[in-house]
Amino acid sequence: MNVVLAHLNAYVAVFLMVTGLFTVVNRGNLIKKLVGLSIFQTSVYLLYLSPGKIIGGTAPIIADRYEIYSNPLPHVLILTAIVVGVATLALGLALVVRIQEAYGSIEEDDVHRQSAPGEARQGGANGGEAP
Amino acid sequence: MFAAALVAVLTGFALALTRALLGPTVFDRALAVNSCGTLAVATLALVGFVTERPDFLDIAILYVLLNVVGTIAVLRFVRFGQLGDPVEGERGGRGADEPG
Amino acid sequence: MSPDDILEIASGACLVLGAAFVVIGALGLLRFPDLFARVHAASLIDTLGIGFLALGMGLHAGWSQVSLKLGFIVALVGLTSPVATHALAQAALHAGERPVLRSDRRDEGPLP
Amino acid sequence: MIIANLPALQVVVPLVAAPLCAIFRAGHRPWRITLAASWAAFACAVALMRRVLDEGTVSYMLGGWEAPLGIEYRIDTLNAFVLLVVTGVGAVIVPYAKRSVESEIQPDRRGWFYTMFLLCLAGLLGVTITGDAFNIFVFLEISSLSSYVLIALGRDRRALVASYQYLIMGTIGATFIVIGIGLLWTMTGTLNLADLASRVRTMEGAPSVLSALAFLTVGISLKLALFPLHLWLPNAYASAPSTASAFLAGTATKVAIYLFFRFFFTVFGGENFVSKTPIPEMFLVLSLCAMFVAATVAVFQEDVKRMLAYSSVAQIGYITLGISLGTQTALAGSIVHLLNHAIMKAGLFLLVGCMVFRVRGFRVEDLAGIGHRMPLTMGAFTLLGLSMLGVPGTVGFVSKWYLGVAAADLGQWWLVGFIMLSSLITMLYMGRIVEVAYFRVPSGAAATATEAPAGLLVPGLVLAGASLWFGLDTSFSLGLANRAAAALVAGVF
Amino acid sequence: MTGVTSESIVLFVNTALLLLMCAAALGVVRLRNLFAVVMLGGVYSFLMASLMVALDAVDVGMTETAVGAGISVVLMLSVLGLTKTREAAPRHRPLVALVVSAVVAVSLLYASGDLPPFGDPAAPAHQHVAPEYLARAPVETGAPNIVTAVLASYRGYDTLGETAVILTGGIGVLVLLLGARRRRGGVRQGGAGESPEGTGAPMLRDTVILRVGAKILLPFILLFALYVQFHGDFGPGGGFQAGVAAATGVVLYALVFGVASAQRVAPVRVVLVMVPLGVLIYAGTGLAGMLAGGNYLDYSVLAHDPVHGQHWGIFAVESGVFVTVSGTMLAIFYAFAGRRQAREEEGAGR
Repeated sequence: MNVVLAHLNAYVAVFLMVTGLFTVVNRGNLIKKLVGLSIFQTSVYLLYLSPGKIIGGTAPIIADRYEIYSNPLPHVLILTAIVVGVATLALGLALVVRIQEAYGSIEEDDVHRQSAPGEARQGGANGGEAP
Repeated sequence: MFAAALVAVLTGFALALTRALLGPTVFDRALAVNSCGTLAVATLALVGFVTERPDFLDIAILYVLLNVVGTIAVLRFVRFGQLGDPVEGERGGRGADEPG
Repeated sequence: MSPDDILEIASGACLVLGAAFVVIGALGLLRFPDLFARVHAASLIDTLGIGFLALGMGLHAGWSQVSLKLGFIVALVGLTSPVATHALAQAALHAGERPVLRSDRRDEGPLP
Repeated sequence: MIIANLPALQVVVPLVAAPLCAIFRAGHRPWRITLAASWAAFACAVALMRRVLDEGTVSYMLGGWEAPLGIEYRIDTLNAFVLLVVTGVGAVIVPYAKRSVESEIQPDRRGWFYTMFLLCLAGLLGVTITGDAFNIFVFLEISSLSSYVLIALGRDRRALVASYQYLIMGTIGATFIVIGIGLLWTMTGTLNLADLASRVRTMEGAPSVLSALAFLTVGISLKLALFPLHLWLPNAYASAPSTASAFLAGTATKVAIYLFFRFFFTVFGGENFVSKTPIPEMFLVLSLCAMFVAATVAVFQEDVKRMLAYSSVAQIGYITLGISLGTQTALAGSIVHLLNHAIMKAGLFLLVGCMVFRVRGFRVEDLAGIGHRMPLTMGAFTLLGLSMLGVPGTVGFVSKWYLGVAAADLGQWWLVGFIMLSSLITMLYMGRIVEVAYFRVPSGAAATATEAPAGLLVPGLVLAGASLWFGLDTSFSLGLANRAAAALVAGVF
Repeated sequence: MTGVTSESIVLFVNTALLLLMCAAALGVVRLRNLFAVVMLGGVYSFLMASLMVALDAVDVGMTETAVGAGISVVLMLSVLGLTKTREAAPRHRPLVALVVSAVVAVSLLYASGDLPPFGDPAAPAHQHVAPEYLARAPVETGAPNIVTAVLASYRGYDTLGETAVILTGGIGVLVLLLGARRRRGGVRQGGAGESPEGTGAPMLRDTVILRVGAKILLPFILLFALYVQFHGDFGPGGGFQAGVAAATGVVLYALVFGVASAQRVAPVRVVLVMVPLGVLIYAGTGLAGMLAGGNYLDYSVLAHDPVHGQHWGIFAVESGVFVTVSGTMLAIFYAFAGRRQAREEEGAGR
């Protein structure tokens, strides 16, 4: 097995991670940011699961016919990570819906433009939220 | 043979994915994605056979069952632009709503 | 040749056939000129492709829970995919997509 | 039975109370459940601390499975101290929450608000008490997700944006932490912190371990709002409901700092880490930046809560400064400052909440003359401000003194100068509020304001009193901090 | 099929799926039609699921399937229905993003040279802890599926935390989307957005095939969810996957017959109780172990025979997970799908 193939999973995980992170930082659309965040999170699944695989092994469900099993621990961890990812995504989407309702846009620039004036002088004389 | 079939299915997957990426219309993408779904089922099943643990077909079945819901959601979205109950047509639609 | 061997050969043949349909369908999906032609190609995958593949796997597995599950999968895919693609084509037509006809092609030809 | 299972109860009590709040959502029941749970958690923390002082490190196997297989709770002095701080702040804030939540949160959301509060508490406690690396991540996410919600319930629509920003930054941070933990697991096969510590130390200098350290550092820094990664914090704390601001400001970043202590010193081994990576130097620079830049930004804030939030970033700089110095004295200073900052920031946010309750404005000008109308509130505020400055007699003095002594021990006298200089900036922004409150003529709502109801006022007074108490009687704060710091430097867990 | 070819096939599948995933991810990032992004995200997700199965992580594959095929698509589309489907052209200069990404990539690539090669049985991660699970779990818990045993028993506390995370996310969504009815009419103004074509159009229920299909399919999905739940000790599956599947079944009903009809089948009030109830079941099982004289979440003391106790404990906590997960997924769907109506009512109230 050559070097690239031996570490291909790690390289792809890095690629996905970078793709996701780039999207989160660079894109202005709030939904797109969440999508990027999801990709970023899924890349971690690869990072955990790939080292758990043993060539010639099989899924860690014990049966008489098999002797070598892949590592079950990362499976357990990633199950948890997936759940966390779903919860985060759902919460993020709910926030996006509320932001759309409050600002009429889900583009970061629009939202910040509306927030910027009167940022520091909220409440008091200016009388609360008044765009 | 399973290996050959797997290679073919993955090739098909690559082709369908290309169509999904190229578009051009959203319908082309939806169609290609639907095919990708079918091919994913085939992949899941064949991987089970190749690794000699075909009892993992459960995953493929779950996939098929849930993919239906995803597909219907996509259809609904294409037709109505949202997934909730229609709001404006509420009163008009109510009558037809009741018998179920 | 024992019955087992025959089953194996039949299974292999079905798999190859299914694989062929899948590739052909996917090629069509990629190469055909418009959505409505592509729908045809896609349906090849959903019906014949997956059908023969499942048949091949089922013949290999023999009568067991596995083949039952395979049958279930084929039935579901066979039921839902046509509905989905049909609705999709309808929606596309509704949205103003039109099939590319040969006459269109001729008109289109000289254009850059 | 209760004594034996104390470590589990510490987290399980709020964790069970949270869904109960969600089921019994009507009326005052959620608040009562929350009050009971938070006080029970505080009692657990006190009892645990006594056990730790008596027996040394307490280990508890969840599910009865021995350590590397199962998840272990492992409590030493440092843990127990942080648990005490977190539950203490929680216990003080819940009585305050009743009136505050009634005035800020819609009735049909209140039950859920308390659910989120309890989950946040449980998450923070779970992170602090656990001896398992992945368990840290799980409970960190509980606390993070719930704090996103708590913040989003804030006063206006900007709370939503702040919460979204925090969600993005927080998730990136948490994912970095997971990556770090994953790399460590790949190289060692274990997730238990004590087990990890013994294995990681044999492989110093391995690229994967260094990379894991880097990811953990960045991830935790995002969570604790270390200087250049602090952008989410001011918006979040400024727009959250008063109760949430006070609780998060008092606890959330402290727990992240605890993670620094745990990973840097216990897992990677202090000496190893201090001598062989550029992290201490980096931390030194970033801490100084935080102390000066964030404090200077705070001076120019109009919004009182934003000012306090920037001040948080600056104060965190002191704590990380101690980490970067890495000696026992410096760490003890850091740990005391952790206590100091928890008390005073929670207290300041609570007291600002009291003023806002009456004045209905968040700007510094809105507080004009309030010192005469709400003397107790403003008096406590001033006291806490003095503690932040580090005036002798307050707990802030103890921590700054120790940090200064540590710097002097290392021969870095210029650092002592910097610490004193940054206190001057603190004086600028705290002084501005105090000046406005006492020496301006009351106007608008402030002219007719009276002291806030006792339920709101007393918790703030208690915290102000605590800062005085711990400043005068240093046996608790310093004694424990020294013990914890000694264990950290020795790398014992 | 001999071992050697099987190995090379696994390698091939692994490589192919990885490359396809890269392509899908690039597509997801590049496309600006968010509807297309959601669909491609689906492709990405089932590539990931297939890859997980190829990496022997069948339980994880099943979870990714359950999440990616049904619920994520539904959630994303609900949100698109409430916002808009077109992403504005990026106006930022990518410098910051590039620097951040580059730093992360370099530090991970630096580490990757050190990592054990793919599939190496001698890797350190396979020497410690994991072999003990494989050897002891079937004996001590009686569950052949090691992942279930570790998930529900050895690391059961993580799973309690995971259930609490779901609770947090679910209630967070509810707080944000359900509770706002009688408040802040002011926020609505600019938020109405584009009205989707044909909100008054007939529902999907008018499509006969779909209606019949949904009616046939729903019991199958629920039945299969139960199978996944109870078969979790022996095959891939468990409370989470089953919970998501069951919730998706009800979502199917809602999509075809309307959310209002679905809420007659699974009333909101019941769903709202299910969300916290599951966590209580889970945590209560732990307390039961404590009352029986063991440590928290120790199931061995729940029955005379430790293996029996483990069996009961795993069963109880998996049911807790099922209750919370199915409740939460449904609650989240209701919250998103009912949002438009909630706002409409809010508007009518003023």
